[in-house]
Amino acid sequence: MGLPRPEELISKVNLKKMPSRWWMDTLPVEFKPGFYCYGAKGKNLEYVNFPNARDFHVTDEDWRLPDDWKKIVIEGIKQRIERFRTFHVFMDICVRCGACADKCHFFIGTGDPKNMPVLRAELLRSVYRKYFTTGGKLFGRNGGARDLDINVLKELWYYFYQCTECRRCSLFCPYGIDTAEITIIARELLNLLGLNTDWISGPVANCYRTGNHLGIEPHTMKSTLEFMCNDIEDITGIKIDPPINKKGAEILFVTPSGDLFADPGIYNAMGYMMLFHEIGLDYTWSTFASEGGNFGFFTSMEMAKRLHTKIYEEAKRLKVKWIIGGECGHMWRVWHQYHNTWYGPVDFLEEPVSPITGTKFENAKSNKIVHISEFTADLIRHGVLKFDKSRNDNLIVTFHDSCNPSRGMGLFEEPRYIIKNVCNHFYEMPDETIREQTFCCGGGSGLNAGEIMELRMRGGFPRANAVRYVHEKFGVNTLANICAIDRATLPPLMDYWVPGVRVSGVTELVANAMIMKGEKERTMNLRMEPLPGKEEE
Amino acid sequence: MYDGWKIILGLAVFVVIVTLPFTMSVGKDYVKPEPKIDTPEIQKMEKKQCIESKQYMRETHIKLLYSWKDYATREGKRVYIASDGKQYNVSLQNTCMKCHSNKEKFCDECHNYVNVKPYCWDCHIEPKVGGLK
Amino acid sequence: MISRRDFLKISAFASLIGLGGAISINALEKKPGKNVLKDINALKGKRWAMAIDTRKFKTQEDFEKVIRACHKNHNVPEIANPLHEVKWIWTDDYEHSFPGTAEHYISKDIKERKFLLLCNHCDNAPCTRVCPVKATFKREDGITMQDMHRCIGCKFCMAGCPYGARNYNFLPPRDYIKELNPEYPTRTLGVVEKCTFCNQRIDKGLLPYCVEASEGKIIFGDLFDMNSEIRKVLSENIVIRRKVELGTQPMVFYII
Amino acid sequence: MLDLALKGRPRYWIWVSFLITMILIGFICWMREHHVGAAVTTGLSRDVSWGFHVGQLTFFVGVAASAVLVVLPYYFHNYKTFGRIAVIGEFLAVGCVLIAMLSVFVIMGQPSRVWNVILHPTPHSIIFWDMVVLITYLSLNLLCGWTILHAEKKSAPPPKWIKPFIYWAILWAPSIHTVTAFLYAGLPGRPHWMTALQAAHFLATAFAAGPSLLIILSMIIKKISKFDPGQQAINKLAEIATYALIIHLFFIGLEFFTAFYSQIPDHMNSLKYLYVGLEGHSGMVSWMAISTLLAFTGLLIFIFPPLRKWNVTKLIGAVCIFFSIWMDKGFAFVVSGFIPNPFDRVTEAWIALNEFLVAAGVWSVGALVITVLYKIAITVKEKAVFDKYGQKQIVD
Amino acid sequence: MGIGLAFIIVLGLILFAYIGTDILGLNSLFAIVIPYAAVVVFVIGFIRRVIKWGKSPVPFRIPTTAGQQFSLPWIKYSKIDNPSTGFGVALRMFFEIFFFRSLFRNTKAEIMNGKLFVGSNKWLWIGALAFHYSFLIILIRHLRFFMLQTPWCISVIDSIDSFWQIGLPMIYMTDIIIGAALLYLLGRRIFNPQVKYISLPSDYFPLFLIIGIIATGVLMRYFAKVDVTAIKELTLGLAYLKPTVPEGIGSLFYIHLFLVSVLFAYFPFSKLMHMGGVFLSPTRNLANNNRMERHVNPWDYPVKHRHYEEYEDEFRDKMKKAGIPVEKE
Repeated sequence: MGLPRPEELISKVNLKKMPSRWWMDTLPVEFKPGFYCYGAKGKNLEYVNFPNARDFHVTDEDWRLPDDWKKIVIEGIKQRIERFRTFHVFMDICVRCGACADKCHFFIGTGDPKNMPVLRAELLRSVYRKYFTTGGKLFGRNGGARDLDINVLKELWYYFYQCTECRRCSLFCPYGIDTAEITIIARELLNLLGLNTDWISGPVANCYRTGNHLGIEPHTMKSTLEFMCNDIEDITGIKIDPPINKKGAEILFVTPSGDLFADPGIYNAMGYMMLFHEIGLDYTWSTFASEGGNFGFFTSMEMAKRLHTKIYEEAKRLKVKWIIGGECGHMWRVWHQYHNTWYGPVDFLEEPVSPITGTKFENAKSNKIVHISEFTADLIRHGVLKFDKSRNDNLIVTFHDSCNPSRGMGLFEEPRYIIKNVCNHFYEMPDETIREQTFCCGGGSGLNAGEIMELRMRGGFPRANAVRYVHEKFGVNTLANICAIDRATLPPLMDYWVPGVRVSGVTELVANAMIMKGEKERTMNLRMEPLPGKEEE
Repeated sequence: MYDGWKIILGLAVFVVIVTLPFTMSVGKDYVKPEPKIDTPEIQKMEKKQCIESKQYMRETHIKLLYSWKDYATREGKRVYIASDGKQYNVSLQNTCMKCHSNKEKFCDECHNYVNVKPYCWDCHIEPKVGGLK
Repeated sequence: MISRRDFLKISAFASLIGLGGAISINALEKKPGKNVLKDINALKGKRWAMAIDTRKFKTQEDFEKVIRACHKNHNVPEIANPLHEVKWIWTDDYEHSFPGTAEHYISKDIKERKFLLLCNHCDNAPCTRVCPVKATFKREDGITMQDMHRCIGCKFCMAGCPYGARNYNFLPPRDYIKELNPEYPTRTLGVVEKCTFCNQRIDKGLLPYCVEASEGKIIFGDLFDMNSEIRKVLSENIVIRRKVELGTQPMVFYII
Repeated sequence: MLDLALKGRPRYWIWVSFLITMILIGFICWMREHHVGAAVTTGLSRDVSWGFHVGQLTFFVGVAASAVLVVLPYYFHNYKTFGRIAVIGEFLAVGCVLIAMLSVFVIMGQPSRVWNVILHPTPHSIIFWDMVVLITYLSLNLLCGWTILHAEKKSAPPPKWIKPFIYWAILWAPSIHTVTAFLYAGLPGRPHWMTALQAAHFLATAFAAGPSLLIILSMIIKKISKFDPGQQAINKLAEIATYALIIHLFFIGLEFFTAFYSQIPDHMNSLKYLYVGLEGHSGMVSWMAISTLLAFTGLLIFIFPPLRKWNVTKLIGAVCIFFSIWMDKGFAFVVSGFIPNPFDRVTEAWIALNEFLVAAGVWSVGALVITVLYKIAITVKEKAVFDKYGQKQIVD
Repeated sequence: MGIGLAFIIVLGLILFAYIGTDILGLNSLFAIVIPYAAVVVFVIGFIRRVIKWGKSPVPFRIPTTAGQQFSLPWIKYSKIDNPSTGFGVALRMFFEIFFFRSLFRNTKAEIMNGKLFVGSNKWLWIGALAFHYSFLIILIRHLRFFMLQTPWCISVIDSIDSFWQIGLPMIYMTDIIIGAALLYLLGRRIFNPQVKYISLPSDYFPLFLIIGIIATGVLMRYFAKVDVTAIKELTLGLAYLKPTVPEGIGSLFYIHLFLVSVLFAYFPFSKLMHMGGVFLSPTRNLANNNRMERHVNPWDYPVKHRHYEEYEDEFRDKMKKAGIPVEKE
C-alpha cells in the first residue's frame, strides 16, 4: 500500500496545531496522493446523461470547464437554496461554535482544519455569502465571503470528496446543521460541471445499465447464487434453490450487490438464503433490482432517484406484497428517508406482515420495506429459529453501528438483539463510539476507492481505535456490522490498525448458529473454516 | 413541505412578544412621577436646595447614603461637608427625612416608578408614620 | 497550542482592556460629596470605660429609669419570653452576675443587690475576634461596635461572648416596639445587636443615655486619661469586674 | 459524563424525586424562618445560639474528612484494595462538605449578606477559615474524583497534573476538621469546648463515623448495582472504624478524668448535664444514653473479627457507630457547650420541627449530589466490568 | 482572524455615540430615531429572513436520529431523541431550545500516544446556557423600563436576581454570570486553536458588542450612576409612541442604547439569526417516520429512469440461456 506504519501515520496528527495562514489564504489546494479519488471517465457520465461529460483528471492544471462554469455553479446554488430549506438555513445560521470540529473522523485522522465540518461547510458558505448575502457583498473577506474562482472550485472538489456524509457532526451541532446535506449539495454543484470521481461514476453507470453497481449481469448473478448454494450444501447438507425473478412471490428481497461479489459479503448472502429457506419464506431475488445501494446519492438527488426507481418498479412487475432489504448502510439511508418521497405513494404493495410470525411492521406501513434485522429480530423473538450458539464461540464479537442506519434511521437494538441471540461473546465498544455517536468506517459515500487508502486509514482511525480497545481488553476478533460498504472497507482498515480482527455481517453470524431442519452435523462455518471443537487434530 | 402555517404562527408569536411593550401601551398615556417637596421643613427654607445639586442627588443619592452608613457606623464620622462647604449631620433619619418627611410623596414616587425597592426601611424609620410596620 | 507571540499579544491586549476599564470606571464613578469628617464636638477618648456605682442604685425605679432611657431611645423590642428577649442593659443578682465567686459568704447587702449588666466593651473582645465579617469590631476609642448593616446573623459572637451581652433578633423586632423613636433605627430579623456605648451620642459630644439617666450613679470616661473622673473613682473604691480570669479585659467596672 | 445521571431505572427516579421533594420542603421551611423568625422555627434561644444545624456542620465535616482514609492509602501508599472505593470516598466527601456548608448557610439570619465573608475577609475569624478550607476541599475532591473517573471512562491514564491536587486533598482533609474544631476550642467562657483535645477528638469520631457510612453505602451499592466496591475494602474500613472508635471512647475517658479529678465546676457541669443532668435539667440524658449504648454495641461488634467480617453484623455495627457519633457530635456536643449559660443558669434546647425539616432539606441536597455522583461513578465502574447486557466483561 | 477589526468597530460605535451625544448633542437622534429604526429593522428583517427560509420547502424528511427508532413493539424506542410523532418532535425541540440538548452531548477528542480518547466535554454547554439564560433574564428585567407598572412576575425575577446583598444597588447575579460567560466564549475563540482558526470578524463582533452593552449597563448601575427616572421617561416615551428626550441623561446611557440598537439592527443580517433558525432546522424538527407516513416533495419532477423492458431487451438472451424467467420470450 505504500503507507507508513500505523504509529507513524497518526503521530504526525496534531489536532491542536492549526496552520499559521488563515484558511482563505491557503489556496491553491495541494492534491496529495492518497487523499483524492481519480476523476470520472467521460463515458460513464455520458451514459447517465450527466452534463459536461469528459475524462476528468484531478491533477491537471486545466479542468476543461465550460466557459460559463461560474454562472452554472452560482445558478445551481440559487436553485438549491430555493429548493432545500436545509441548505438555505444551514448556510445562514452557523455560529462557528466549533462543537462539530473534533467530531469528524477525517479531521481526527488528518488534522487538516478544512476537514472540520464547520470549515468544510464554510468553504461553500463563503461562496454563498459572496453572491447571496448583503454582508458578504459589502464586506468581502471580512464578512467571510470570497469570490468563486478555479482554485476555490478545486478546493471545494477536494474537500467535498473527503466527506463521507456520516452526519456525526450534525448530531452535535446545536442547530442540527448537517454537513452531509451540504456535501450532497456541493457534490450536485460539482456534478453540474462533470466533476465526479471514477469510483462513483463507474458504479452509477453500471447500476443504471445492469441494475447493480458491480455490473453483474443477470446470468452471472444466477450462477453466483448457485455457487453459494453449492457451498451451503457442502456445509449443511441442505440443497437450496434460490428463486430469481419469480413472479407472484410474497416478498422481494434486495441487498447491495457487494454481498454477491466479495468476501465477506458473500457469507452474508449465503446467510440470507439459509435463513429464508429455513423459515420457508416465499421470496424472490431480482436480477434487475439487484442493488439496494445507490451511488447516485453521491452525485445528485436526481440520479439517486433515477437509480432507486427500479426497486419499486420491479416489485410492481413481480407482483410481490412487500420488500425486505438486506444489510446496507447508505442504502437504508436512502430507502428510509428518501424512497417514499421519491416514489410514493406505494399503494400497489401491501402493508408488511411477517408471514411466519404474523407481526405487522407498523413502522414500514407506508413504504412497505422492512430491514432484514427487524425481520430477523422478530423471528428470534417469536422463537421461530433454533440456534447452536457454540458454533460462534470462537468469535468474540463487537458491533459497528454504520453511520447511515444509526443517524439516519436509528437502527440500534435490532442487530444487537440478534447478535446476543446467536453469539456467546459480545462486547460493546466505548459509548462515545457506538450507536448515534458511532464513528464512520472511513469509506462511505463513494470514498472506498483504493487510491485513497491513506485517507481511508486516517478517516477510519477513530473506529479502528475503538475496535483496538476492545480487541486488547476483551480479545475481540470479530467486527460485526450491517453494511456492505463496511464489509468492503473495514477489512483493510482492521488489517492496518488492528490485525487479527475480521469483519462479518450479522446474518452470517445468524446462519452460522442457526440449526436448520434436516441439516447434517456441521463441522465448518460459512467460511469453510472448522467450527470450534471440530478442528482436526 | 413548507409547514407554512407553523412558520407564520411562530412569527406571529415572535411579533406579539417583541412588540408587547408597544401594544400594551398603545393609545394610553403615562404619568410622570412628581416627587413632592412641599413639606413644612422645606417650605421654611429660603433657598430650596438639597445638600447637593438636584441632578447630583437624583443620580447619586444611593451611593451617598451607602457611604454614609459606613462613615457613621464604622468610622464615627458624622459631619458631611457638601460641595458648597455647608455641613450636615450624616443621618438618613435625622437629616434627609427631616426635610423629606413625606416619604410616600417623595421617595416612593420615583422608586415605585422605576420599580426599585430599597431595603433601607427594613430598619430605618419613615417619618411620621410613627407606627408599626 | 497558542504561540508565545500570540500569548504576548493577547496579554498586552487584555491588560490594555483591563487598564482602560479601570481608568474609565475611576473616571466615570461619581464620588459622593466633598468629605465626611468627625464632629469637632465629639467626645474624645482613647479607652471608654464605665463604672457603675452599685451602692447608689437603691430602688427598682433607679434601674428602670436607666434601662428605659436606653431601650426606648434605641428602639429595643420588648419581648416577654426570656429565651428570645433583646436587652442592651438589664439587671441580675450577684450570684448570676458574678458566677463562680464565693457568693455564700459575702455580705447580705451585696448578695441581695442588683447589678446593671450590659456589654462590657472588652478591651480584648472575643466577639470581635470570631466575627467573620467584622460586623462587630473595636473602635479606636475602645467601643465594641456592632454594624447592623453588615451582620450576617451567624451568631458566632453569641457563642464567643462570655457575658451573654449579645442579642439575636429571633423575632421581627418592630412587632415588639410599642413606640418608635424616630431618631434612631430599629433592627431587622436575623441580626445581632447589643449596647454600643451610645456611639452616636459620643460622636456628637453627648454621654450615653444610661449615664445621663443614672444621674451620677454611672461614671463614664476615658480610662487612659489620668485625670478623668473614672480613674478617680476606680482608684478610690473597691471595684470588681465580671470574669476577669478570661482575659477579656471588660471595661465595665462595678463599685461595691 | 453528567448524562449518565439522566438515565436510570424507576427506583432511581423515585429516590431522586423524593430528595427533590425534601429539598423543596426544606426550602419552604427555611423561607418561613426568615418570615416569622427563628424563635418560632428553631429550638435556639438567647443562651443556646447554635444547635442542630451547627452540629450537622461539625458532624458532616468529619464524615467528609474521612475520605482521606481511602484516598491516602490508595494514592499515597498504593494500597490497591481501596482502588475501587476511592472515588466513592471522594464523592461522599463532596456531598458531605456541601451539607456542612449549607448547614452553616441556613443558620444565617441574613443569608443574602453571606458574601460579606468574602467581601470583608477576616482572617482572625475561624468561620472565615472554615469557609476557605471547606470550599477548597469541596473543589479538590470534585476535581480529583471527577478527573480520575473521567479518565477511567475514557480508558485513558489519569492526567499527570492531577497528582499534586490529590496530595493537596490528602493534606487538606485533616485540616478541615481541625479548623472546625477551632470554631469551638478557642472560645473563652465555653469551658466544655475549650480543650486542646478537640481537634484530635473530632478526627477520631470522624474516622469512626465516616468509614461506617462508607461501609453502609458500599453495601447498598453492592446490593443495587453490579459494581462491587470489594469485600476486602469494606472489611478494612471496618477495622479502621474500630480503632477510631476506641480512640474516641478513650478521649471521652480523658475528658472525664480532667474534669472530675480537677473538680473544676466549669469543666464538670456540661458533662454532668449530658450524662446525669444538671440542677434538675436532664433533657439530654436519655439522648446520650442511647448514643453511648450504640457506641458500645458498635464496639462490641467491631472488636470481634468474626462479627466484624460477617456482613449482617457489620452493617448493624456500622449503623450503631454512625448514629452514636451523629447523636453526640451532631447535636449534644453543640448544645452542651452552652450549658450552663454565662449567668450559670441552664437553658435547654431541642430541635424544632421546622429546624429539622430544614436540616432534612440540607441532607437531601447532599444526598442528591451524592446520588448523582454515585450514579455516574457506578455506571462508569459497571461499564468497566460489565457490558449493558449484564455480561461480565473482565474476570475479577 | 478579525478580532482586532471587530474590536475597533465596536470602539468606533462607542465613540460615534459619544461624539454624537456629548459633543454634537444629537440626543434625539440617538434617543428616538435610531432605537425606533433599529426595532423596525429588527422585526421586519427577522420576519423577512424567516419567510425567506420558509419559502424554501423541505423536500425530504431527514431528521438526525439520536436514538433507537420506533420499530418492533418490544423494543424500547427513544421518544425524544428519535421521535416518531409530532409530540415527540415538540419535546425534542423543547429540550433543544431550552436545554441545548445537542450541545449537552458534546465530547472532546484527544490523541495521545497514537491512541484516540473521546471524553465528555460540557464547558461549552454550560457557558452557552449561562450566557443565553442570563441574557434572557436581563432582557426581561429591562421591561421595567418599558411598562409603567412593572408586572409582579418581573419584580420577582428582579428580586431573585438581586438576592445577594452586595453593594447598593444590590448586584444582579446575572450581571456577573453573563460577564463570566462572555469572557469564556471570547476566551475560547482566542485560546482554543480550532475555534480560533474558524472564527470570523462576524463572530467576534457580536461578542464585543454585547460585552460593550453589558459593560455600559454595569457602569451605569454600579459606578457612574445615572438618573434612572429620566431614563424611564425616555423609554416609556418610546414604548407609548410619544417619544421625549428628557434632560440630564449622560452620554453613557446613549452609548448603551446605541449599542443595543446596533445589536437589534445587526441581528437579522447575521449569524444571530440562529435564534429563528434553530426552529427551522429540518434535521431536528421532523419526525423519523418516513416509512410510516409519506413526505411529499413539492418540487418533485419525473426523472428518466431505466425500465425493465430496456433491461430485458439488453440481457434477454443471456437471461433465457441461464433459465431466468423473462417477460417477452
